[in-house]
Amino acid sequence: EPSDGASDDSSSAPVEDGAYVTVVKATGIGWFDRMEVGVDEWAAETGLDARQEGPAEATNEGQVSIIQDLIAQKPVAITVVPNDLAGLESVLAQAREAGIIVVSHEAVGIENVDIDIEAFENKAYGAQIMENLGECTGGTGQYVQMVGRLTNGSHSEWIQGAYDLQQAEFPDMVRVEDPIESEENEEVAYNKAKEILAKYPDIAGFQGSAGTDVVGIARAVEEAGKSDSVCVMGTSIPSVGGSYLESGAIDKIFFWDPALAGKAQLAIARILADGGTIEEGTDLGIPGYESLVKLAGADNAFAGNAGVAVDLSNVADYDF
Amino acid sequence: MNGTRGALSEMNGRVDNAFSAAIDRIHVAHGVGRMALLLVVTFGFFAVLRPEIFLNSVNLQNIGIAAPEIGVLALALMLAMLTGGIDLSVVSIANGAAITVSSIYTHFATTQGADAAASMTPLVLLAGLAVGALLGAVNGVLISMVGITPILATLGTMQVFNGLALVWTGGVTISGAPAALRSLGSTAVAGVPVLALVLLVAAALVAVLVNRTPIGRKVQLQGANPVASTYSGISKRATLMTTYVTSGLLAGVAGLMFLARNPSASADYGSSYVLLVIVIVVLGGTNPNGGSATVLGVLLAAVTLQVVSSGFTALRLSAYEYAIAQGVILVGVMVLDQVKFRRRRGRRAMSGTAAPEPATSAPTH
Amino acid sequence: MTVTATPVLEVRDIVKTYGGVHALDGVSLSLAPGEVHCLAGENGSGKSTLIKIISGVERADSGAITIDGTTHGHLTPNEAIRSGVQVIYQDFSLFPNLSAAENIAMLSELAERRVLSSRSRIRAAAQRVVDDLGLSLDLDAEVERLSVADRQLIAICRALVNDAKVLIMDEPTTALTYSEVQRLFVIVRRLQQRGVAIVFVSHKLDEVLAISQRLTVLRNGRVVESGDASGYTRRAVSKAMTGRDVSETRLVNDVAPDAPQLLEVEHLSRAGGFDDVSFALRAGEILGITGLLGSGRSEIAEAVFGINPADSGRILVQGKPRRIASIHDAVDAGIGYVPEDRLTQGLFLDIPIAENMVAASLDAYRTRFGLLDRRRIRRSIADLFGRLRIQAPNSSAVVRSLSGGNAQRVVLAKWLDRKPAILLLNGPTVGVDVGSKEEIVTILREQAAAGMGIVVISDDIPELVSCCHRILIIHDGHVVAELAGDDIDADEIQRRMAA
Amino acid sequence: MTARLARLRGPNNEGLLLAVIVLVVIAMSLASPAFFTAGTFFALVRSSMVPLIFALGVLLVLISGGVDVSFPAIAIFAAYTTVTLFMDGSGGTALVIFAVAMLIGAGLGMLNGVVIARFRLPTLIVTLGTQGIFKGVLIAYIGSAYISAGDLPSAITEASDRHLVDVAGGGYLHFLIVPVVVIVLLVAAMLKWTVFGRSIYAIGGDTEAARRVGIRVVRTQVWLYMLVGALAAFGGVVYVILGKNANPQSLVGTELDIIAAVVLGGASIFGGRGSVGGTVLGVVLVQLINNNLVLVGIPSTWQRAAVGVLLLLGVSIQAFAATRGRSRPVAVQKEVAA
Ligand SMILES: Nc1ncnc2c1ncn2[C@@H]1O[C@H](COP(=O)(O)OP(=O)(O)OP(=O)(O)O)[C@@H](O)[C@H]1O
Ligand SMILES: Nc1ncnc2c1ncn2[C@@H]1O[C@H](COP(=O)(O)OP(=O)(O)OP(=O)(O)O)[C@@H](O)[C@H]1O
Ligand SMILES: [Mg+2]
Ligand SMILES: [Mg+2]
Repeated sequence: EPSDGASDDSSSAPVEDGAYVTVVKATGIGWFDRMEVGVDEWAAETGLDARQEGPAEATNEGQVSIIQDLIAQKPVAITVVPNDLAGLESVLAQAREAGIIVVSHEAVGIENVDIDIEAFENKAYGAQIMENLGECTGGTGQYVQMVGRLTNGSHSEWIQGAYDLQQAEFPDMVRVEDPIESEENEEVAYNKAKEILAKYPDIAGFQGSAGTDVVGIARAVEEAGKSDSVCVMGTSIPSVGGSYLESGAIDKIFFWDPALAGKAQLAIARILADGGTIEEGTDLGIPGYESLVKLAGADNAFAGNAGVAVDLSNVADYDF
Repeated sequence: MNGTRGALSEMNGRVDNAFSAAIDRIHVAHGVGRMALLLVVTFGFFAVLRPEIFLNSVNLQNIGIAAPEIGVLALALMLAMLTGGIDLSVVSIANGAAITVSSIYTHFATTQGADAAASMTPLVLLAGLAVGALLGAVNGVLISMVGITPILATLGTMQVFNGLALVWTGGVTISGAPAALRSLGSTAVAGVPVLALVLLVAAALVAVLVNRTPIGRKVQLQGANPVASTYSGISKRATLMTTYVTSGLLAGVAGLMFLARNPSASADYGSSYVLLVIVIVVLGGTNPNGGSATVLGVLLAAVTLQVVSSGFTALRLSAYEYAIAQGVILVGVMVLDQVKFRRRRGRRAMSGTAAPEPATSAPTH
Repeated sequence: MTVTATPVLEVRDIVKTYGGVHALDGVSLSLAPGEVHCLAGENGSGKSTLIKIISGVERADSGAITIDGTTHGHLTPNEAIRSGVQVIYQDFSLFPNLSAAENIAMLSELAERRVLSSRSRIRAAAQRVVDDLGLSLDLDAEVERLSVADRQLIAICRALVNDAKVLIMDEPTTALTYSEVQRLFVIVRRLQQRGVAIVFVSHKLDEVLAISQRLTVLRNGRVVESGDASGYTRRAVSKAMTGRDVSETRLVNDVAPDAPQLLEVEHLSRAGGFDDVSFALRAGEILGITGLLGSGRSEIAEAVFGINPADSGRILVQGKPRRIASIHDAVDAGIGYVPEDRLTQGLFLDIPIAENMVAASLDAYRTRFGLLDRRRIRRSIADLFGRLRIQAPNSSAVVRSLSGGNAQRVVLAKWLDRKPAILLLNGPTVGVDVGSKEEIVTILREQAAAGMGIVVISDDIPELVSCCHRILIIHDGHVVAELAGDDIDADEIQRRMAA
Repeated sequence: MTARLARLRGPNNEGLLLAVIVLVVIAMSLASPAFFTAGTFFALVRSSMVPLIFALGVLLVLISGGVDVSFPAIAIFAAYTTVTLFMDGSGGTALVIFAVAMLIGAGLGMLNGVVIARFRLPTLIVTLGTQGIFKGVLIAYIGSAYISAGDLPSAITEASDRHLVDVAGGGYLHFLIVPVVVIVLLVAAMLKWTVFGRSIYAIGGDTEAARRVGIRVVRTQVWLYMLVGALAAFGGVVYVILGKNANPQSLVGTELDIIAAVVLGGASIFGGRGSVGGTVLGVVLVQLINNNLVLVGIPSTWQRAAVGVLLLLGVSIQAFAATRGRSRPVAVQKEVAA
């Protein structure tokens, strides 16, 4: 590796200002607003300077430039939820060279981080969704999977996990289309769901990945008067999918609390900052992250058990 | 009321004298002066507020690393705007080039091994640039031969190129780039990042092309008044093709810069650059109706926005506050500028009725 | 006419500066009802500027305008129109994207402060004026698709659509030929009877003297003379305008008998344009082509220059048959063309004079390294700038700020710098003042003497007479006569054209 | 003969566009039996409603000689702000909500208009700036929370479920189609039969000439942009009603597609030309393409490319026709120098 201009004169870098910064995919989105709640709580609890930042649109270049700027501020740690794993490697490497601790989330397989923390193992999570979807459809019928973006890593892992499970346990179910892209846009999800309903009148199930997918799908299903015959499940949060759980158009939503995930990242960063280490079984003292499991394949990835499944019965317990 | 208007117009008259005189002396588009000023002001502003962060060499270098790719894209768009057109596909083309290089390289690396691949580096990079030029040529054909309005043609190709990239990569971000390229992204000569030097070289070449070569001048004339340039024997086809191929080539260079900064390529990188680059080019003093543009102005604009962006992070302001600032700067600069040149403008508004768009009087878009 | 009657329009001490230029420098003028008042002056003397100030389009730096007793420091276009001022602008100021009818009637619709606009009403209003003028115009055609002449007629119609107290005509006849002008004059006289005061600007001095009662001459933004028109002759007016004697006498230096054929046009035809046109042009020769509006004279030039290639026939340049399918081909073949529509087709208005001058010859300045040889460019610009006596602060001023005559010289310069073997000029002195006209004609003579072949398409007969070796007369698409030597005579041409 | 063809093609190639649409429909019907159904038709109508309203705004600006990219920002700003105002169940009938939103929209539009007209700035640039400002202010200072069906003002959720026609199998015609159609007709009428409408064409044709015939350019433009702002806001509320949610992140980013649809509809980005009829067709074509790719079985990875290709095809046909029609410069030159 040729000498990095940045590190040459890191001597002139400012004394660290003790900050912990969480860089999210994008600001102004319900999901990450919730994560910010966690970040702020954590700051309050620990009395440390923690804050959240993110680009206006969920783009790789946006995150790169923020992290690049942060390096100059030399915070203690940067925790990041990448839009594009590979796309962040270089800048994260620079951050670590500059002596900044880097923790990531939703980024299994990313290299230049100290620790990657997952709410759960992605494939298992996808499988869990398919378990429920299979039950709901009675293990038979056509179904379709939707992703926010075809370029979204975790989304593809979820649907892959789900698909594998379906192949293994619900041989009578058929995925009638390749995963469909909703462009993270509810209106698009709605229109594509409508097309599916027209093309496959006796479709039995939908799996959504982006938080708004299931909502768009649910609207289409509801309008088609098929709320009962079609099972709609996938990732979303109560504040977004709730009303359709009540109407019955959505059967079950799956998620993990972004606030807790935010806290978990920071907690790990702090442990590392204090010279500690993360191993199998580490307890972060955060619900769902009491006993971390090391993920196979990657040497820096750990998962909690923070996945939640919510249906009509328990939707009331969540206020986000 | 008439009185006030009279007085006002008199004052305006005097202001006008001063200005038009100045303008006649340096008829360089006024993008340069105002941008230089704005750059100094913003820089000073942040330097005073958060010196320890902002003036920190790391931060300054970051600006020098982040600005170039945007700068080169801006140059690409500037050329299109110079002809009175626009090129919305620059980012897609850049990604196309990046993906080409990355895939070819990784292919060799896996088949012939890393060393063989490394030795192929020059060819691989050329392939990337070639793809850039080729995609640019597609725009050129659609615009100059099929006769589609640039905004539509490039909006379409933007989607097509992006879509094809998606098909090619299957949506996953592909990793891997020639080591030589990667090292470029992280080396600095005398504290100046190599990428910044690349931008400067590209800018210089574009400046020469536009101002010092016959075809460059023709491109300008084409933008200033298409009818008159046809009547002067200037071939519309030649100028437009040159413009969009060059623009594609520059986009290709930007694509290589993407890779240099980070050895991975995806169909979706830089989607937020499309509008940003338009803002930069116009701030840089390019006339959206074509006919005039200054490379230096565009460079300054690119750097200025980068300064503001990292300044805002230094001040811990949000991305949306930056978006607001960007809008305010754009509108503010245009308005100030217009207040100064108002009277001249008013006058300029006497021209041939039949004049085609770029030549018509008061520009309203 | 009663000059003593209370003036309907009075302007006092109008000053207007553009940048350094004093466009108007304390101009005063008064206009009595029912008089035709002619504004004369060289290009750039300030006529149009004065008019724009009266019509509220531009603001005077100082001075006052009194219309019907009410004095305004500054008018908006609205106020001017409402107080009865109607203008035919030199640049027409029409809407290229609207129908002729709407262009004509829009003004009255606005003046009547209407909310709804009715096609039929507009059509009717427009038709009325057109019939009044005895014109045949396609009222539904988009103006963009009409000829310059038609546009000028529409501009005239628009000014007549709602009855004005003051009618200002800024070079209303530049694109018109004899017959249309005569018809316009009939209208003008009729309006005069109705007591409308008329300001008439034209560089065609015969017209000026024929129609006006009073005459005011501007020079460099100042009134140099004002008086009863009957007291003036062509000579006197041009002298007043230019401050010198302007000769319009026929002067042609004879062509060497062995001069090579530069251009041979054989049996050229284009459907709807012209039919079986043949002529030849020798080095050093100036060939005039004239004819009535729509006779097809411009179309012939356009075919030769590749704008609208001919359907059949041959074009030989310097003896070699050339396929001219586009302007590019024509220019390559060594043909230059000074178009009729200067502003749109000839000039890059917002670009410096210097860059306009080399626009057609950039490739000639390529150095070994493919770059432009800027020293050589600067030299040729300086040379042309001087040779064509272009009046402008310097060669980096934008063309838009030039007056008609000087703008036309820039177009000429553009082609002279390219040094084509053949130069076609379509209405080269349209809207150009007598002084400049003489100088431009002189330049053409010089070029011819230097061996260039020149074709002048024009309906300014005195001009043709003064410089052409031969004159072709076109009548609906055919060459009906070719005059040469002593047969060339204004009245003769007049007669043949009408025939 | 050619004259008749020209008439068929329409002043802005509307006829041609119609032909293209018919072709696409035929192609899609062949590709998928499920395509040619009432359901698809109603879905098309529904998905065209919001883009159509936006397109009208874009059309007006294009005709006046500008290019507006701020309308989605205005739309979501106005709609979202209004929703938050009426969220706490504090009354607010659908009418009131529309009115308030359109007032806000007009306000933002006025901002655009004043800057553009008084200072004579290029619309594209000004709106590029204001767009960032509007969206920034909305999310930084007004709210970024996703408001789901449950929390929307009751007036809106009720409106969401009001259909004119319901067909078995899920097709339906939303009642908002009525006001949408009315607005389309009103705008068409305004452009054709009001002096204001004609003034917009005039300004787009030649601004200076417009001043000279006494059009109050500044005033007209300010009114125009207020109108466009109000239209955008209306579209925003319709979007919220149809989508049954208010998401400040939505809409922004769709501007280029809408502009493309309008230009496809024959409007000239150089100003002075464009028709409501063409715009409707343009929007329909784009929606037709966007919303039936899955149905006709285009693999999802290919869909982005497909949209682009079809757009280019549509425009190419337009361009070819145009080269034989008016917009061909040489043709113009010929006339000019006749
Ligand atoms: N040629 C010009 N030069 C400089 N400024 C001009 C010119 N024309 C118009 N303006 C400015 O733009 C404003 C708009 O003029 P215009 O008459 O076109 O619109 P308007 O609505 O009639 O204006 P108002 O409402 O003040 O009468 C004018 O008031 C003036 O301030
Ligand atoms: N928009 C402008 N900017 C700068 N200077 C101008 C402008 N318009 C006119 N001028 C200058 O004002 C002077 C008067 O111009 P004007 O058009 O009134 O002359 P004119 O008498 O109408 O000439 P012509 O007979 O060619 O029409 C000229 O010197 C011209 O260069
Ligand atoms: Mg004049
Ligand atoms: Mg006014």
